[in-house]
Amino acid sequence: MRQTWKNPRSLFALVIFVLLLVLAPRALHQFDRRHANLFVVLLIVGGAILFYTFRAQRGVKYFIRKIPGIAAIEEAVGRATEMGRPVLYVAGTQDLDNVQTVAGITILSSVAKRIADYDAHLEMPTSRSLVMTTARETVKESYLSAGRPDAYNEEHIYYVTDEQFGFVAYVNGYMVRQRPATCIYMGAFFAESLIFAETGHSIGAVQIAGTAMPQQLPFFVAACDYTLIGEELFATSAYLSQDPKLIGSLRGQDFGKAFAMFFILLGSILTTLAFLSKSDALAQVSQWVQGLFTIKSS
Amino acid sequence: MTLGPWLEMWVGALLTLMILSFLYRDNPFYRFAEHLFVGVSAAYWMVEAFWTTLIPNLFGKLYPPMVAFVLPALAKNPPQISRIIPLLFGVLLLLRLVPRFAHWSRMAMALAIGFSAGTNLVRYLESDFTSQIGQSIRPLVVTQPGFSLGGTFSALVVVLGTLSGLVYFFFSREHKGAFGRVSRFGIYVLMVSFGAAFGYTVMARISLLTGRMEILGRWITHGFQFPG
Amino acid sequence: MSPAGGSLFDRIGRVDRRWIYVAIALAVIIPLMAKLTFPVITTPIVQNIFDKLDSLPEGSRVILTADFGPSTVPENMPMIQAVLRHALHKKLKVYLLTLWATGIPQLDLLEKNVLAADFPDRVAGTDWVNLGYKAGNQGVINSAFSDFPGAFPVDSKGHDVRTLPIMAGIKRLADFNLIVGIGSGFPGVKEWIQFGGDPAHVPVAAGVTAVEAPLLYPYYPRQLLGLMGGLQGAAEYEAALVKRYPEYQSRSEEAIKRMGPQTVAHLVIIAFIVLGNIAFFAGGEFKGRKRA
Amino acid sequence: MIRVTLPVLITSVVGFLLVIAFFFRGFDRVNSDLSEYFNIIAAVAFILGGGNLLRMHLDKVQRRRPGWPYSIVTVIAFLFTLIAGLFKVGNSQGWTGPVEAQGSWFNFAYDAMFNPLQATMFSLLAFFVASASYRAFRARNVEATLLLVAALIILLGRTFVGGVLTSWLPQPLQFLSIPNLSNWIMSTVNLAGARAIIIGIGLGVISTSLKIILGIERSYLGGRES
Repeated sequence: MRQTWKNPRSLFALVIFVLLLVLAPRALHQFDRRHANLFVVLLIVGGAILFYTFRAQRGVKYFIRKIPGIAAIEEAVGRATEMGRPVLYVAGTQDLDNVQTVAGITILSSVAKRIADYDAHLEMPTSRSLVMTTARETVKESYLSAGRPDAYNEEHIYYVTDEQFGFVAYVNGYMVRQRPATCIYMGAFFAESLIFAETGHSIGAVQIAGTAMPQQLPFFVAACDYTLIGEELFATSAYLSQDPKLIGSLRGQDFGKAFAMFFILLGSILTTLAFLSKSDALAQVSQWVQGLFTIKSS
Repeated sequence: MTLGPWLEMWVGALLTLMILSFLYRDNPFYRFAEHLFVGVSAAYWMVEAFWTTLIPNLFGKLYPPMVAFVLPALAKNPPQISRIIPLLFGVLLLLRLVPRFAHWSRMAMALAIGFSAGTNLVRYLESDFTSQIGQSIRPLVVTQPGFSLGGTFSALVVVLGTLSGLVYFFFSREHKGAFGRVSRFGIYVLMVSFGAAFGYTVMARISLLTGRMEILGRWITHGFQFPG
Repeated sequence: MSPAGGSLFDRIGRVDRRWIYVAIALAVIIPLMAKLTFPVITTPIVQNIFDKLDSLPEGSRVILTADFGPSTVPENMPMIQAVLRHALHKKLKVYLLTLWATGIPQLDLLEKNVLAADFPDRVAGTDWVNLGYKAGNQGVINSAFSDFPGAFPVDSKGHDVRTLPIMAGIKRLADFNLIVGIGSGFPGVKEWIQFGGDPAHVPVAAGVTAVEAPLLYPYYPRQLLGLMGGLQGAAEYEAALVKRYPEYQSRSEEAIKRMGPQTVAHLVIIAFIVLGNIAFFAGGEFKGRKRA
Repeated sequence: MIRVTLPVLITSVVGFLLVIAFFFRGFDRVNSDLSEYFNIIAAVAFILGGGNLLRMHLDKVQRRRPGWPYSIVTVIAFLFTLIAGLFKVGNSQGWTGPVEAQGSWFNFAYDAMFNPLQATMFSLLAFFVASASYRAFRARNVEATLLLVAALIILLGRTFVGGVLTSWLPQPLQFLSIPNLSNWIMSTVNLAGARAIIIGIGLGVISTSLKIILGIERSYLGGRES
């Protein structure tokens, strides 16, 4: 019966049940009507995300398109092996509480497997000590599953400093001295993105980057050979890890995007028609659709 | 100029030069300044959090007489016993520093994450999803007051650009055929917005350098007039 | 890697980066010393903020936030100074606060450089108040949303806010007429829209560093009534202010003055991009890459 | 129980209450109290950060790790600023004055050290952006070309020069002038791209938050899942 306790879903059901029991009677007539439209959107979009997540966890397989960057990573690792130079991996400069860092580590686990297969050399400085610990665990497991536990050396995964520019100075120095053949940046980056990308470019390394920090994407896109843009980072980590939780919710998010696209298109066409035809009925319908997505003031 | 500000100006200018020396190459002066920065900034955040949040919002509410020596204005307020809860969670968080009890800090983390998840869920739903859909619904034909070709074209670009950008972020379908072409257009739209972001970032960085150079200029013109 | 020597273009492509650093430093220093300035024209997205402040009736309540630290002072400070001058000129009630611990010294600078210097007749606690800093990022906005005096029990001088005349009648965020967020990242304008403006139905205007600006455009105009982006945005607001109220000309042209070096530096960067690409296409790098 | 179940329970209850507080009237108190708790935990987190930093650097000094003398600099700077701030050393108004009052030691630490150091760190980026522009931004393919052209138009359009360069355009073609083009890019193409990104990331946040509140996603607790 211990299992029941640990099962998040039954635990959650209990929480919801108790809360509803306490809150429902007084809450029903206190529902804030201004937020009724948001509530409906939440039910539809949130419901879809949960639906697909649960289905995936029960073993339903969902398709995820192959992201070109994945092939590029394999190629780049091969190139490093041929040249006999290291592969540099940076999982962003943020801590583990950032989902992008988690995605970076997830991607690392399959990259490390490839590196172990090819017998290439992996170098991974980190800017947070927790990221180092997790990365060591992850890479060790990858080497094990590739059948090369002997090749694993944890000293190549190490913590440098929390301070942004201190870390940048170290990584830059490493790149210029050791000239890695391949540089992979996956995670959350700030201003350092441009410094890494430029230094990597100047030493002629093949560079593959992925981040969901929109402000930093231009530097990666312009200076790297391949860049995973925004959500592609998470999709790649889902694709590579095949974790049903990630794949299911990605599918649910796609539903959300389809929902958004449908109503943007429908609403725009309706308002345009109403505008052109000057018909009152159409105008009312289009206003109603628009009203669904407008925040109502008191 | 009196001694205090004069000293501040000199220390500030020398530290500025130490950081700028990084442009030539990494060197001990830069590393000294960098490590100084790490120490000062960590303590700075800690001190300000203590005096501006913990004292008035935690202790000043939990038991006002306790903070009477710094905030006499609050001393007569009634104590709020419920503040014992955040105090408890705060102590739990600090247990992270004691390896044996480190896992207790998860309770405080859990509260913080629950707060972020609960508020983010509804705020992102409202501002970044629903409202964004609402703002995208616009007539595709623009008159001002006669038919405007430019306005219509812009309205089309916004709606089609947003839609194709969303198509690019679609993962559960192969990007082939018509779908693939739309997604191709989507990536072009994204590239132009990255170009805009790039231009703006360049602007921002230059502005910061200009500000710094002004300060150095003031040091060169005023710093050598010794206080007397 | 192309061999040493090579064509002229190869050599251009491999120039030591330190020469580039020198060029950019000179591009900023020389116009700064020459005090080069250019005229600034206010665009609608900035003019909207000016018009909104200008149209608010006397005594309206305006939250002005300094969510930035020393690193972005050159961009953010001129914005917040111009807005503060404008608000005080229009006799609006101004509530200064910050979600950044490094914003505290910026508020102190505002007290010194704008409030004490230009508006010595205005009374702290009646016409304006400095509510200082609170830790908690978006959590601060969220607690102010339903209990404003609870989130800010004392002002920066340690006065109980419930005794201040300026706080009379303020219970929640919705009691304000305008939020002007001046920020440079997280927490900042986006959080003021999400946690403040949208749920409380208070209009939000913003001034942000240029890095932040492009991503805030989707909130304009419904969720964000106007946006000052970077130094240029600040200069545009200053231009609008000086045009309507010429008495501030000598005090409020900080950003306009910095746009001189800014313009020259932009041209130098553009030249770099163009030159770099010429070297790329004409030199060996492009051909070398194609082979790979 | 303590390691997994209790934290997941706290997270779920807190998250759930805040969602309820948004959709139903009469939960203002819950909303503001929980926010206050969060703010206080955030403030304590700064103390935790300082503690971690001190421990790490002291450890580095003790074990004579490479670069340990610099760690001494960090420790001294940290302790100086901390003591100056917590005891309001040199504060002319005594305990009741603001900690950063003019003339206090803490104010010196900010004005002379923190302020110039942080500002200069960021101004370094101007140099890096210049060298990256020169050496890394190549029109390698259609995507990179679009990015570069948009960037060039914005860079020119946001200054006075852009207007001068295209002032020769006749009135009917003035919409092609560089400042107009740059404003147009910002408010149409950039808007569309940014909106697609915002909606996408928004959905990601919604889905992660939902999974956290429901206890499905627990990787924030660190380590492997049971």
